Amino acid sequence: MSNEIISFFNTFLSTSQSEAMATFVGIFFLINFVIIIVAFMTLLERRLLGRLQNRIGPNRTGPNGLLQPFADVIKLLTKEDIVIPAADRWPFNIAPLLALMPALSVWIVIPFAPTWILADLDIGILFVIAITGVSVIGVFMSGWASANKFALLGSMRSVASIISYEVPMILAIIAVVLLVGSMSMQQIVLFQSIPLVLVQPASFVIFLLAIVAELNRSPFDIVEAESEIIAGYHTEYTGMKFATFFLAEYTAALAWSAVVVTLFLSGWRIPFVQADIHPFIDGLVFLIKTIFVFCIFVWFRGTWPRLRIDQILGFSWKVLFPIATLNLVITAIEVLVFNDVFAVAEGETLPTIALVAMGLINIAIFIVVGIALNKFIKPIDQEPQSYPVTREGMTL
Amino acid sequence: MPLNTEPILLNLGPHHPSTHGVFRLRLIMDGEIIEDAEPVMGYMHRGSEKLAEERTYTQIITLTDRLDWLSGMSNNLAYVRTVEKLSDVEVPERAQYIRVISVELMRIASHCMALGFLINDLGAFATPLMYMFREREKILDLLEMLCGARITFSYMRIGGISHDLPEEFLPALRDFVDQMPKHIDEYDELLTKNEIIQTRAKGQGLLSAQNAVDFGVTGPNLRASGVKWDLRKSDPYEVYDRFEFDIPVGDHGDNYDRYWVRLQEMRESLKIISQAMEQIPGGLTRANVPFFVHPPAGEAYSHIEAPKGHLGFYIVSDGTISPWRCKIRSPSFINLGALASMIIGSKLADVVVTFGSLDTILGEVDR
Amino acid sequence: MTSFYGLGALKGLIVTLRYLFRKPFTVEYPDEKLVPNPRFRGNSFVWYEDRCTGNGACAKACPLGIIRIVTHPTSRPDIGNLYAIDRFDIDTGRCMFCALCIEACPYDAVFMGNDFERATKTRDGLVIHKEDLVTGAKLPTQQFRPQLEAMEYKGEEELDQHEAGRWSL
Amino acid sequence: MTTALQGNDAAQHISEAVPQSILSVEENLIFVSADAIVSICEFLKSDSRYAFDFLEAISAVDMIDHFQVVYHLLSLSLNQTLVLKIQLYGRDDLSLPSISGVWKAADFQEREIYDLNGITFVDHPNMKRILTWDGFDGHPLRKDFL
Repeated sequence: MSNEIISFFNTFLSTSQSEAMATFVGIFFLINFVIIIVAFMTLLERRLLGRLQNRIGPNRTGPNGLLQPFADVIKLLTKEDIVIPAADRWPFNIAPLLALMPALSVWIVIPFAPTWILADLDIGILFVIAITGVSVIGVFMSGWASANKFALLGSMRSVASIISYEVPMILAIIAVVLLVGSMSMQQIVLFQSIPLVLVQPASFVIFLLAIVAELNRSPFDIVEAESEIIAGYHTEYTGMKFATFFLAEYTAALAWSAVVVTLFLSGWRIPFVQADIHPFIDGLVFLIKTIFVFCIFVWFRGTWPRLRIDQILGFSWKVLFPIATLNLVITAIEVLVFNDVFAVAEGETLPTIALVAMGLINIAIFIVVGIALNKFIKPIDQEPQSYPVTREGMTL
Repeated sequence: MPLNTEPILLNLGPHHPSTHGVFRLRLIMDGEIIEDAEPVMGYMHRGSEKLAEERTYTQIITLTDRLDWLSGMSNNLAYVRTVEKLSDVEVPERAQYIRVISVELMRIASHCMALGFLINDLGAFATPLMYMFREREKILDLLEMLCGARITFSYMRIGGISHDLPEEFLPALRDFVDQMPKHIDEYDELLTKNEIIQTRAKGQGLLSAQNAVDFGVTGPNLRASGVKWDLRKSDPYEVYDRFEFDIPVGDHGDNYDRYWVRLQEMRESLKIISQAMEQIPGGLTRANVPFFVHPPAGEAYSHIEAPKGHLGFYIVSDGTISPWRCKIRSPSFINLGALASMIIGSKLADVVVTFGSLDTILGEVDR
Repeated sequence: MTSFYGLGALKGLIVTLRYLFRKPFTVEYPDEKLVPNPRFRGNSFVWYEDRCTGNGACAKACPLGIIRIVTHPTSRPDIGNLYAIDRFDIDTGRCMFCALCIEACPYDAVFMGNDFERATKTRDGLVIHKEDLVTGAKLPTQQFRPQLEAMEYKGEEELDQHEAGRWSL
Repeated sequence: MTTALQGNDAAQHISEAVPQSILSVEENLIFVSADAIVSICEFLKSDSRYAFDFLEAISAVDMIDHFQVVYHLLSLSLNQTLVLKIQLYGRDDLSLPSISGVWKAADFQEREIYDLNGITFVDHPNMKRILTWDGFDGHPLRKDFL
């Protein structure tokens, strides 16, 4: 896509200028596209939660409630922008932008179609990890600057949980990168003749749980646990600043869904169709897959209660981290052995039959690991207590 | 090098999503761990006891509706029983059966709300709450059929009930009693076996049996602590001695037991209702009591097993049409006394769960 | 432990998923209205002027004292001496719809109505005056009126004063 | 069924354990002296014939010339009840010994009585207003409070 735009600008600009213009145009379209999709994602989440809860959900604004996101935006724009006197003004005002920026930046390296990618970086997935790590600064800044104890608690929780969950997440990604042999997002998609979720089931589950925690969504939503710390780090934010946080949250949710699709669900590739048909259809397939992953998050949110902070951190370090490490070791051995067995030359990738075999081995191994782990988990049990109550008329 | 830290003071409430009303907890916290807690209440003090002193005995029934707004029928019953005890009124049998049915329906509705909000405090985004609201809605429809109102019933009268069952009530109740166990099974599937709820709620908010009795905790909270005490069995009022039902008792007195006991009590209440439907006799529903009751001078204390615990009324009469003193022993208020001892040492996230599992209604605490 | 750890949480997911394919329990209020039960204590009152003797039993029974009755003695050729009612105001802004006034009325003159859509912009607009009661729709509910239950009147059509009370006038 | 204990029998036992504490006895209730209330409660809680492990309610009643403080005791283990009454004459500076050391349930209820009826409980760990705010003028459940 970018080549066409560059050649369009080349007709009246120099090469370097037209490349810059093309980047600008690309970013402009991308941001607007993402934000509009995100706006409708909020509506989708509310409708879906409504149906999960046996109610209807917002449907009064426009046909089927389709104008609800715009109504929300207008409401939030017209609200008073309050900065409490005790707040630290500069960090307070910058924090929403710092939270939004990384979530939007991720989209630069997401491949929507074979040619539709803004920057096909060689280190695509590393870029994603690096840039999303920045978002925690925005959250922490807002919590500190709000001069509110609930906000402070929320942001402290956020830092703890995000740092903990980056470790298993990165280990899960490394297993994929090891298999693919490239960090480029486009290469990862091109590698997936069968979706990697079948080859790397453990990585997929760990990655999914880790990003749920990273996104502070249920069951790991301790950061903005409304029944404990009201709204967490954005308790003191109103109007458009709150909306920016809200937008950042959902943009990040959608961005991570897109990363899941890219890494594990074969990206823009249509299942069982090897050739790419048209960039538009590929993009649509990618979007549908992304929304599907997003719906899984909504489903989790609609079903599960929240864990406590120590349980969440314990889950990361005691369960996900060992399994991710084990998975990484197994994958490394598998890659070595299979490269030997199938005599893969330098620069080539494993054949599909090798991936299928690898997937079967992995699934078998992790079923065994799961059963073994289940043996170690002991139910929480205490000594039953009793009180000496003896009375007439009561059958004991 | 030791870190220089200091405890923070956190005011949980009065306006907080999980205080179920307006209630404040002053917490001294070391990070996320509670070091000291003090409940502060009274934000909803309406002076029901003072108001009762200038209303007639019948008019006070409308005040009792508003004590614990999730179980108006039970409050009505506790009050009219006290006045009946004071003025020695014999209640017709049919009225007693209808009272039992409506109070047990109310217990199911109240426990539905208690569990729904407990799970909401645990962090489920309102899904179990919505399901339980649906069941409560059906109960409220039934009670509306009975007395025309959904929250503030004012259905009981001194000497009976305000009017007899409508014709369509018993078939509708039968439908409900048949359907409800399926819904409870669904809660079981969705919640009871859920590992997240088990890890969150087990072993938290411990209340030992000794402490529970000492603090005067009653109702499901007492039974969850392992004390098999239920006024419906140990001091049967109305016609409770004619029904077969069990009293579910927890083992440990943690949040999970308080959840579990309530869920089981809903099943037991359904048992009582279906037995009462079979046994209900014909006849009058109201004794011959004047609208302006004049109990003789004296005093009476009587309590019933309300959904939250012992709801007692202590009425001192001076022989006029309004009581000299009407003291309400509200279960939520006294159950709250145990809260501070239950939450010290736990984490902030468990404070709201423990508070939710006590099932406190602030209208009853502040009166 | 017999079951696999985590299975309970996954079963919960299936419970909620089932609801995705069920009809919502809620109804959309202004488009679809639920019919209140015949005994429903609505937000309005029905009053039969000729049945009322102005004895003020309802005003005495009211816990909040929001019923205001002003009468003067007069006579009518067909009945004889009686009290004519000058004012009969019910301040529904303070009313809590306990129906004790209905219960207290010995002549079945006042009934609960089944209307529940009486929102106004001022508190004064919530006061029901005698004129509103006289001209208002006579749609009583069965609240504390066993005779209406006996005739299976469900509040669908207007009821005149001869049918409404226990003793025909 | 819960049995309401006869005042006479209980009064005799109490006066054996705590001399000069009983003022008078009615059918089911015992008037006791204010000074002895803590030792009476301790006796009733620990004695195996009574075992009143549960404090049902404490109420205060303004009788114009005096205040009555009524203790409703309940025994979960023996399923019986007893009512103790204390009469406090006068209207100003009323005080009673606190029984919150015997039953913790008394803590909140005594605070409520202090708040609404204006009876101070001596040796209470946290004697301050509970339902009205600090600095509230008067005690709402007194008959002279308007």
